[in-house]
Amino acid sequence: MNKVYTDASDAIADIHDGAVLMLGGFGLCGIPEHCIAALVAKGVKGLTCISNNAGVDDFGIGLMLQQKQVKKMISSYVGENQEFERQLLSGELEVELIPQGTLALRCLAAGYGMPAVFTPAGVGTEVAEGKEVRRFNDKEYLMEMAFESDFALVKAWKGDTHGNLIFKDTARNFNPLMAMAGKITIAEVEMLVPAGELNPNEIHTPGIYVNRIFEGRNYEKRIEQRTVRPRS
Amino acid sequence: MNKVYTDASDAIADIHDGAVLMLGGFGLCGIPEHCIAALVAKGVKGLTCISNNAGVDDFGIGLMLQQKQVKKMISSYVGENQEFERQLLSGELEVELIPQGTLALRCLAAGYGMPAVFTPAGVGTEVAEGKEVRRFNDKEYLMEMAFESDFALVKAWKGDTHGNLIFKDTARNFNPLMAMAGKITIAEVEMLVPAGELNPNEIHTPGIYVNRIFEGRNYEKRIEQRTVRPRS
Amino acid sequence: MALDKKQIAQRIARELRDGYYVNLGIGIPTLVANYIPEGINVVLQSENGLLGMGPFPFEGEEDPDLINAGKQTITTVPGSAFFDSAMSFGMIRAGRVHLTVLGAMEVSEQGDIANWKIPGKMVKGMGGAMDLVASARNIIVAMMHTNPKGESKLLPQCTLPLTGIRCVKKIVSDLAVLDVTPAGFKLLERAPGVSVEEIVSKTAGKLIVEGDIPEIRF
Amino acid sequence: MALDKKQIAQRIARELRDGYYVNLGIGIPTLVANYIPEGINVVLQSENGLLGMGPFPFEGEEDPDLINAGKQTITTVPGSAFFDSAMSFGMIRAGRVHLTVLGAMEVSEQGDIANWKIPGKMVKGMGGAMDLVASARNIIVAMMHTNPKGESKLLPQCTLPLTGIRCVKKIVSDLAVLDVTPAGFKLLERAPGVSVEEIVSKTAGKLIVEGDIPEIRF
Repeated sequence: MNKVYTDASDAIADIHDGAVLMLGGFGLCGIPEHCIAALVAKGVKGLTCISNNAGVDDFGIGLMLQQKQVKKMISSYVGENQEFERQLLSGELEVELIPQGTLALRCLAAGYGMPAVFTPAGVGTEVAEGKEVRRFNDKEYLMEMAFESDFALVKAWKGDTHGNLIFKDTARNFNPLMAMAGKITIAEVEMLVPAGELNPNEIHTPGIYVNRIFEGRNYEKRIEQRTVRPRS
Repeated sequence: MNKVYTDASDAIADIHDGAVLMLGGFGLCGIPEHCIAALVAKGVKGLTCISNNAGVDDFGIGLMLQQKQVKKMISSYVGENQEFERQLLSGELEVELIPQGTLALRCLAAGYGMPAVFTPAGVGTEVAEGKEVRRFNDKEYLMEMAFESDFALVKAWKGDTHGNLIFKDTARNFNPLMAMAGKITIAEVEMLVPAGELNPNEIHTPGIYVNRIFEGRNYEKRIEQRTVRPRS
Repeated sequence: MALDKKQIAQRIARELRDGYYVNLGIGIPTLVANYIPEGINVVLQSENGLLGMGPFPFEGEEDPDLINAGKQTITTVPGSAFFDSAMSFGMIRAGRVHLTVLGAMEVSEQGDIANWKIPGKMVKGMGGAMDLVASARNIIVAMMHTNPKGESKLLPQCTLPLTGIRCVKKIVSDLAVLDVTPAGFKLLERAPGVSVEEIVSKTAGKLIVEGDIPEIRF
Repeated sequence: MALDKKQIAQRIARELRDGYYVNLGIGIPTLVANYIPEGINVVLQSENGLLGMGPFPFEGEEDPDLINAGKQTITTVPGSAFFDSAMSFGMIRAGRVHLTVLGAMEVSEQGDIANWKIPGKMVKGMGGAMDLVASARNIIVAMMHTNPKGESKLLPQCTLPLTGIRCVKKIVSDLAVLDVTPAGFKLLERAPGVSVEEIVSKTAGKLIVEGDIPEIRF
């Protein structure tokens, strides 16, 4: 039952052209940067990427867009990068925009074995088109379907050899949800420790959800919007 | 914005006859024992209790049953106590038995603002009677409704003055779910610390879900099935 | 004189009550955090997974793992908690967040809001806005009363694709404070020196003006 | 000779594969943990919120906060994790638990199972059983082949209120190992010294016997 892989290229070796991927992260925060680099190196094409955002031109999913590896993005907010916009306008790239909470809920549904969920987000808007609308207690909800994906790529702060994961700060975001939702979940971590070293009460993602894990080195963790205040 | 109450009787003072309560715990593990004692002392009647179990004759919800304070139990497994059985057979007590996972999911639904959820548990059984059955991907599911309750009474290991909670081991069980689900959530904790002393990455229930918190003293934490192995 | 962005934020901050959990959108709403009245404690929710958002960090103390929903580096305050995106929108959907403040391109007299898409322009996405407007208990819109062309943004019906329907409760614009009522926009206060007539002329949707309309005082 | 409870557990343990996550019910299923084959690592899930359940504690080391789904005091093994009941049944429902072993009062030839309620007797509840049988990928039932009156528990149709339908994949009884197939119960192995005829006579549901049926060896 060895879940530990040597590195990203080892862990993603069987990701194939046309695969449906989930990628954790919010903006550039908590993204699986080593998995992305390995996917770029591998040159796999025609990917569908479920991810809240699409990176920037030269980091995150933007790197895969540069190599024209992505066929379709399913995201809540995109367009922090030029190449994305170019491909979208030229019709090379398909984009499905969905509300952020709906994105989260569809991951949760997959991870918890719920085929569909109800959310009020998007009622009365174009997001509701083609979806079942249902009224409960005088409020309308859309029925949204659980995601189906081939691989989930997530980034955690610490992990152990059983695949248990702990996230740090807002780098948690979609990562634990996607970890639960992937058919095969690949986790990259800043620190990989032997089973037993993590406090079982502090684990965010139990190892049952994680199929492969590796320790990434030299994380860049780029900051997208560096904002500071003056020292008084 | 003071959420801190001096003790259980203070925290539960406005729980009224006929209220719908959620009580955390699994068996006697992680039950809000101080809140239960205060409810017994207050003598409030006609309660509906949503709780996975119903305690034993002289501990947990069993203490409320002794005082005939409970009108209805909504649980997955009951009957570890004689008085419960007597009241049930005599018709004094109404019991609704629901699958344990459904109990958890209906709490989650309430806590996450989802009016209803789908689960396969109970399809083809008497649990399905009167419920909507729906097929997704060749599998049938029951539609189960979010719980509505007046108060949730939960027990945590540590808490802070903002209402953030950390649970210990399997005493977690339904507690964080019910904490999210209650209209008013009352948390009793073994250790109450000032805001800022808990690691924000280790919090299981964010304080937004907790309306009142108090530190309980001298927890009994009775063991229901003491099982041990011989020292070799 | 019309309010500037800081004054709009300052006026909205008066709607805060002690113990509120508040979600502040990008732009003017973010500034509200700078004007929280004394003696009032509010907890800021950032929908990317934080309760207890603090101010921007001092230079050199930025942490790439700690950002807000606008992707800006931030800090936490004592008593904060991190969680995943499902729980974050779960607490919003369940009505645990008392107040959401966000910007808008258009608001209709029914309380519909449009703030995510302009046909023909690059669409970046709705982010969490559709979830917030569909779920929040109380929504205040912070915006200019008119667009750069001078056209009213308070309309009988929104013309742009909707973000949500029948959800906006109050608007604080550069010219006025208005409630959204079943009968239309109700004028509550006007910016110092701005006449009721000007507000009437710049409000395309149905506007209710009853009695004397006080000026906002700072 | 019919298998005793320990031997039933021992036989079931051979179905374990390296890396399996397993949920063991109360009674005979619990004993399976004592017979995990060498070289095979499995992780035990307890549906009250634990992955990585260990053996009972030594006397004096019981922790009231650490119990299994049978409410017994237990321990954890290195690499364990605690979670709430929603996640616990979530991972079961999502098929992440490879194998569930539980007891039964009756199993039908379609794989229906009844194990929670006897009309006229005090009903204690289904606990997590309905969730487990409706969700688990693979379900093995551990039970006696007949009830105390000598009546078969492997039936054409269950007579007791159902726990779940079309879910049982395999049965290990005191007399035999059987698969539940679309065509009925298929006899795979027999207890040492138990004849095929005896199994046939004690199986009320449709039973498929093809070729030589080997004895279970320990």
